[in-house]
Amino acid sequence: MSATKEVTGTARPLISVEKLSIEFGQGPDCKRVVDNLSFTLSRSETLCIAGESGSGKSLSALAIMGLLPKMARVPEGVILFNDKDLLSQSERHLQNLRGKEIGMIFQEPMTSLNPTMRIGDQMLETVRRHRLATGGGAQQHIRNMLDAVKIPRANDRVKQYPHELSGGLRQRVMIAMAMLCKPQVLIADEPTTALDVTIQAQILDLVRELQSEFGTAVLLITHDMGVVAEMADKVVVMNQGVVEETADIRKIFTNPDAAYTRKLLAAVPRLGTAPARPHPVFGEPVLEVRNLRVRYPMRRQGLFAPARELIAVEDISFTLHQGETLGIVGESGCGKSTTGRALMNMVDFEGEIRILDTDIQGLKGAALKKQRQDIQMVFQDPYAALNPRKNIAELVAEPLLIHGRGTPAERHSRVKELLAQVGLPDADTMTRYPHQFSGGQRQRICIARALALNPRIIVADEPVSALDVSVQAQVLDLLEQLQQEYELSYLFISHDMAVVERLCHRVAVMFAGRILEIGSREQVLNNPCHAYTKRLLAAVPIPALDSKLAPAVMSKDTETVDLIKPRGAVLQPIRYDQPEAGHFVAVAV
Amino acid sequence: MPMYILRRLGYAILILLGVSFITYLLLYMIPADPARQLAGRSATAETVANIRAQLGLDLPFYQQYFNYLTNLLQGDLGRSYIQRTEVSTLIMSRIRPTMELMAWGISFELIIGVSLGMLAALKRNTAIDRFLMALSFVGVSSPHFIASMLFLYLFAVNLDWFPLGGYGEFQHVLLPALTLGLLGSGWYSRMVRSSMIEVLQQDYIRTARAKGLTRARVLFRHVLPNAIIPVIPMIGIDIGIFIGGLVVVESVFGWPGLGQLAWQAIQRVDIPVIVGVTMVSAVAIVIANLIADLLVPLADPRIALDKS
Amino acid sequence: AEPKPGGDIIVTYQNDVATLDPAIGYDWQNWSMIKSLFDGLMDYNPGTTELVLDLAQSYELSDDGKTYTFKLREGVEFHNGREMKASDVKYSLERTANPETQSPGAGFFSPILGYDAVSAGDTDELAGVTVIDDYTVAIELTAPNATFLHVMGLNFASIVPREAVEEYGKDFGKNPVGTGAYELTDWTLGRHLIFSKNPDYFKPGVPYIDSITFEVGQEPMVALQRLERGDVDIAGDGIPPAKFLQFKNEPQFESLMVVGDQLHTGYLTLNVTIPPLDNLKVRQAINMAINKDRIVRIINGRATPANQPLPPAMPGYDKNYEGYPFDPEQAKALLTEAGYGDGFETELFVMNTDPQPRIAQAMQQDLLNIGIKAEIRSLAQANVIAAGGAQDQAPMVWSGGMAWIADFPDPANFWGPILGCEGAVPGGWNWAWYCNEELDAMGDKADAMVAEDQQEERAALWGKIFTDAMADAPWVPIFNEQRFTVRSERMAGDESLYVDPVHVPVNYDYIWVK
Amino acid sequence: MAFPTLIRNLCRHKSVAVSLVVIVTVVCLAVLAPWVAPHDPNMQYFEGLTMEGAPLPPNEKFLLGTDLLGRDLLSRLIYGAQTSLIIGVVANGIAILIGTLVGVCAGFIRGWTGAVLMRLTDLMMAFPALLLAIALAAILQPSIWIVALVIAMVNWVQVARVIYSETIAIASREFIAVERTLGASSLRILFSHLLPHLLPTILVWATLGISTTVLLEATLSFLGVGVQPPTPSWGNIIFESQTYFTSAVWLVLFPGLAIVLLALSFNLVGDALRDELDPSLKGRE
Ligand SMILES: Nc1ncnc2c1ncn2[C@@H]1O[C@H](COP(=O)(O)OP(=O)(O)OP(=O)(O)O)[C@@H](O)[C@H]1O
Ligand SMILES: Nc1ncnc2c1ncn2[C@@H]1O[C@H](COP(=O)(O)OP(=O)(O)OP(=O)(O)O)[C@@H](O)[C@H]1O
Ligand SMILES: [Mg+2]
Ligand SMILES: [Mg+2]
Repeated sequence: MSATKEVTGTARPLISVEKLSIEFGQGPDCKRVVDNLSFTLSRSETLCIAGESGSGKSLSALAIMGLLPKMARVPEGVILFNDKDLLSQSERHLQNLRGKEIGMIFQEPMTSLNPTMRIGDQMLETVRRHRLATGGGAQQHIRNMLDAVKIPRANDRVKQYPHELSGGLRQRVMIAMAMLCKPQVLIADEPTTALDVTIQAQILDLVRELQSEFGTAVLLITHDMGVVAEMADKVVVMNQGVVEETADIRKIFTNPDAAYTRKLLAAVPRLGTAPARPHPVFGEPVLEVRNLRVRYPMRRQGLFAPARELIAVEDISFTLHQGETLGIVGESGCGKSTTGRALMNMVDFEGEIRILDTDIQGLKGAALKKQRQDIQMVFQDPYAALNPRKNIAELVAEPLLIHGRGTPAERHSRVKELLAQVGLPDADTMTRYPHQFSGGQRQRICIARALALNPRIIVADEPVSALDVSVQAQVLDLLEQLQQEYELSYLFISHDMAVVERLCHRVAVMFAGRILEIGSREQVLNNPCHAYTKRLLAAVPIPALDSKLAPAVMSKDTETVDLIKPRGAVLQPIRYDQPEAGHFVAVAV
Repeated sequence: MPMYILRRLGYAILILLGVSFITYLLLYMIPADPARQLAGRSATAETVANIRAQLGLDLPFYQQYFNYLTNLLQGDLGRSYIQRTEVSTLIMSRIRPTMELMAWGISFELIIGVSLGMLAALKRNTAIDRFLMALSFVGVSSPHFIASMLFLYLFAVNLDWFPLGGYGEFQHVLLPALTLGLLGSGWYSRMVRSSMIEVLQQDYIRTARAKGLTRARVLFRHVLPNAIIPVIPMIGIDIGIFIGGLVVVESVFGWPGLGQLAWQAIQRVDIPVIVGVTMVSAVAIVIANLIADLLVPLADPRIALDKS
Repeated sequence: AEPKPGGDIIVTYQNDVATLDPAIGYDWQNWSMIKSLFDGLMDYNPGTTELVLDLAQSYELSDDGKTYTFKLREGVEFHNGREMKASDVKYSLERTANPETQSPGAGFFSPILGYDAVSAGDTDELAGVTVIDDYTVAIELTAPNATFLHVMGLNFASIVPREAVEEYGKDFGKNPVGTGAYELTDWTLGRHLIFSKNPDYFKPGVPYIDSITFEVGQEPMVALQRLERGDVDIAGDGIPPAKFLQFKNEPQFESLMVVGDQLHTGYLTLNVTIPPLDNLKVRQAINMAINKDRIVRIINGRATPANQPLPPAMPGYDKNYEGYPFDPEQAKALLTEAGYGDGFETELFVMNTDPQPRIAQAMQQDLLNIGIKAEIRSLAQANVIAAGGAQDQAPMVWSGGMAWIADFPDPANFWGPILGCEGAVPGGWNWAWYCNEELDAMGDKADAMVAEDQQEERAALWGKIFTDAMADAPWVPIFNEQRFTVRSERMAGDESLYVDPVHVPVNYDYIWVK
Repeated sequence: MAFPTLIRNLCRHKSVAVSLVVIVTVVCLAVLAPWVAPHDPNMQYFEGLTMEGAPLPPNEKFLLGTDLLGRDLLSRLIYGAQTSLIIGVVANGIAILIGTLVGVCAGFIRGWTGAVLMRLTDLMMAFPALLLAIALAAILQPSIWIVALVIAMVNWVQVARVIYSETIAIASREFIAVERTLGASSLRILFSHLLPHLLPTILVWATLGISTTVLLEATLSFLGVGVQPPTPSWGNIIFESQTYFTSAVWLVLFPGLAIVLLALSFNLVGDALRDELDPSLKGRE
């Protein structure tokens, strides 16, 4: 693999972007979101564009594709591809390039596939459009490509619709689709942000493999410095539309010029580098979960087929003490969010959940309302969790209003204070609406809302996944500070092991609805006992040079467990070993 | 899936029972004496009473309705008071033309509505968009009689493009179906416009373009199938309104369909025919809704049948 | 010109033909169609109101004036090929009279002896009808009746073959078999009917036309348009009000239009049992308040103002009667006299098709002029009829669209059901609920005058009955409407055939194609 | 948002400003009819018809011409605005209200209440609306209010169906579930979160419903069960004279224009209102 990774600096660049600027709006409203961007990309090379959220990374990529939104203008700059300026090409010409010479993988695997079209048909379209093959040959070509991205049972997959695939599979389909014509350039816009580390590792590996096989030049956009370290030959660091620094990967990590780059790197949490903290003595248990089970009813497959259900959470138990943070990690779909939703009484569950000594099963009316003040949740998808028709002031004040706290003026000042706490102090924040914020800002708004009632417990479901590292650090600081101030307890759900390490006192590893390992941070992260935990930790990309992941770890497909069972199926209970005090590890059965 | 259809059919039967009951009750309460109508103006009171007894109109309401239902189950819809013919014969003789006109009319409605809606969405916030949306308004606001007459005068009399009414060949169905299509398309073009705008903003449209697909391909293979989904249930909702327009258009164009039959029956208070036609259109509406509900999961694989 | 045989014509109608069963058909659309398919003992000279023999070759009236003995034509065949006999006459009359048939014309046979028993359902046979031999039938009445021969000219007295009626049962009306000039060869429901010439028709040379296609479901406005193009020969529904002036004022169309009188009066009934219309002065006031000339103008002059119930073409019409003048001043004075100086509120029922609601509004305005506030109730025909037939519901009914067109040209037909006591019953047609036994008795007396030489006297007596009734003012006679038929240029035959007063609307047997 | 600001924002677009003027004018005309109408709407002028009884085209005395009885069309249109507003705005408004209520209840409460409501809606929908209206109006002696009621009873059905499915879609969105975790009551969720999202749909149906209800009233008049003559309404002026559209085009043209203009104005204002009230659209497109 490393043989093809040599940077051929002398080769003529495939793409060269020169002095590219992108603007929105007219006249005085004019907003320049990309300013004077230049870089080059050669065959087999990987260029990473890194930088904070909203710095113009995606737009630059779209400009290359000729897919900028209608409102956007390019006042100056050229994009040379094979010595032709893409910006002045006709739409027809660009259509011939797109998909064939330049492929793109989009940021959102969930929404980037046409929901009403079969996977196979969506891929076939590209094949037909660029006349790669016809008839059976086309089908074969698609299957080959699906095999190449390691999608098992490709023959069945082509007949499926996107919603029937998991996020990881969808992203792989996207990659396969982009690679169908073996394009000279592959643009990957945050291809793994939405995925958990094991799948992320697999996908990065895949991109590299394809690159070596076809000699593709890769333009990788990410804000994850770990990924940068893992993949890049060259790095462009952007901040607020301007390039802070363009340099070789080695230079970036060893001797960055720009202050911004340094700041960025400093903020990156690194697994295993969190300072050892004294394990504080915790107060009362505030949350006790015993044998929690959640099952989602599934659709029958036929008239006489048995009723089925999806097992989302199976027989988990844990305790959360006052002032403690319990991290839950695990791959996508393992039941992390469902656990949180059960605690919020949002799904039907079996088992016992006691919050501040109150059993919440079947709680109704005033009692439920009262209990809501003690536990709040920051939801995984902040955009979906915010009513798009309310402005931020209304949204954050909502819980205060519901529980009748304070006068309007008091509420107003409380909202202001909360927003300042989460780092959104701007005066106009309060009157704007959710869609006018970036993903990271929305996440902070959700945090502010969850804090509004001064709850005792906060369930935080991936609260920092959409944030770039500097903001992420800021939010984590905030969470820690609040915990110290108010003795808050957190249930912290994340797939970022480094973040978990930094914030949590104890960690639970979930897999297929069960807890496989639970113990203190040190016990689980430094002394993992379960094979799955070990694999998970191995898949974390390290934001440092020469620390590439071992391919063996990554290429192994995560074993899949069929979670769909006939209704009422009883699963074998899991047994735990206790290697040390407070450290429980599931025993394989 | 079969379970779902069975359940829906069960509902459909209940609904039809309800419709028959309400229709019968309403018409029972209308002040007009069918026996009188039959007996004619020179009849004596005894003759009228005699006829009333023959028709079973002297029975209490529930018994009349029960008789009606029993007959209905045997396929007997009664006899027209005016035409003195089996209502089922009258309906059967007219059902085919009506189905033809409906099929064409709804097709035109959809074709016109969808294409204008698409055009408006693509040209949104331009003069074309505003013009098309105003036009859709004029369409739904136009009285069918005047619009039909206007088209007839314009296209059949003055321009001689179409025959002046009549039934039989394709050229005959064109103008009435186009009239229905044009007038009814406004609802659809508005819906299509807004759902198109929604779909155009979706990420997967950008993906499709990134594959190098031509504009036409993106539009017809990616945008349209997704934009059309919210329109499908609308067909079920619209069909009742459509039937209302059908009645008038059939009369103007001399189309030998159920609409004319209904109109004449209403004007002459021919109760058995009114009940019969009502039942038939209720069946049509129920079927249209069922089909629409079955089509939605076909158009949108994300939607499961029995969830709704 | 001499009538020319041959040719196929197209006649359009809006409504599908209800039925062609002569015992049942009773609207102006199927009236003359049935006359073309069937024959009765009596008929009228084409285009006139002169009663003539038809299937009867001759008749004799007994001295007591109660028994008619008809001699039938020999060799007349039904469309099914069987010869028509006296037993068919008996069967046909009994069929109409039988309540099972639900004939709207059964009541016309009430003068026949034994009708009451049949009507009550006690027997199927009319005692008064006797078959003497195959070609002779005698009909005995309960009392002498001057209108009886007219009754025998009604469609309801058409002769039908028993075997065909029994074969088709209730659907005989869709499969008519008669002795008439045409036979029905095709009826596609909702689309068209085809009448073909009966080659064996007993009247030599008649009919002239080979086949008539009645296209139904045709909107009248469109039908006229097609007629202009020559696609259609007769627009059966006539000229819709909206098209009338256009037709009348353009010479090219005017020649296509035929105008004729009909035995029709449009009237406003004043319910003499509902206060304050039970007050004679009020009714007289109303009679004087309504401006009939203006109403005639509103309908584009398609009628002549009327002052008495009988239309001018009817025997007994009193040319010298002046009626109530249009005089709002005096009307107001009368109202004041009656104690309604400030007017009152009442209701005016009207059928809801153009131009009836307009006419009602014109009357409404005239009534308002003298202080009467009449609220209009514009309803479907059946509902108006139902309201008129209930004693306490409709103070005033404008009869337009439902008005009395005489079944036969005799004044008696204008009295009983609509002004006599027999009609003033629940469900009856005497919407004025006017019952004057004295005048009824006079009518009975007049109808007993059956002798040939008494007819003039009889007519005069009837005339007096009507003018006397007008003294009680149960009606406001408004106008006598004319009839307009439009036919294509190639249609020929005397104009009167196109507005035949009896074969309403067109006498299909005698018209021909140029 | 304060009302004056709202109006000012709405008026930014010329077409919306014009629409507002149209609506206000129509309402004023209707209310002030006795003072602004040049003639008595029910006065059948002798000189309002030609000697042959034809209506007069627009002229000096009768600005929009006369109708078939020689009445002044302009005055009838002005008075007719009263009826048409009652039908198009009040009756239609009630229909929308009922439809929204039923749809929201069925979609939000679900359970058997929802099932019963939806089956009822299905039943009503299977019913030819025209027939229902005719029968109801025939049984309950026609008057403007009865007609309005009948129209409302007939027209809510489609709205209920549409709102129902929309409600289900919105109620299953995450932010509604989240709202519950904040402790919000169902009523609060309904009024504060659900209804604002239904507003665009409601507005579209409400504005489209104006012209259709006005015409439905006219159909009822035509069948003899609507508003009784001589009370004018835009719809029945059209229907009375619809067969005359070749010989007296003004009799259908002017009332037709009035209906379309009013409906279109409501629609434009409705659209603008929706955009104004829906902040999630701001800065989009
Ligand atoms: N349609 C638009 N109209 C106005 N501004 C826009 C539009 N799309 C993007 N922007 C602005 O352009 C800037 C750059 O956006 P871009 O999507 O390229 O950011 P990014 O670097 O990809 O961020 P992220 O890491 O969050 O994806 C942002 O500030 C964004 O607010
Ligand atoms: N409403 C639902 N109906 C049916 N199945 C569901 C539902 N919500 C979640 N699931 C399924 O339950 C399982 C657990 O989902 P959950 O959202 O808890 O996963 P997660 O661990 O939070 O994953 P991620 O990291 O992707 O957020 C998954 O298989 C998911 O597909
Ligand atoms: Mg981006
Ligand atoms: Mg989750």
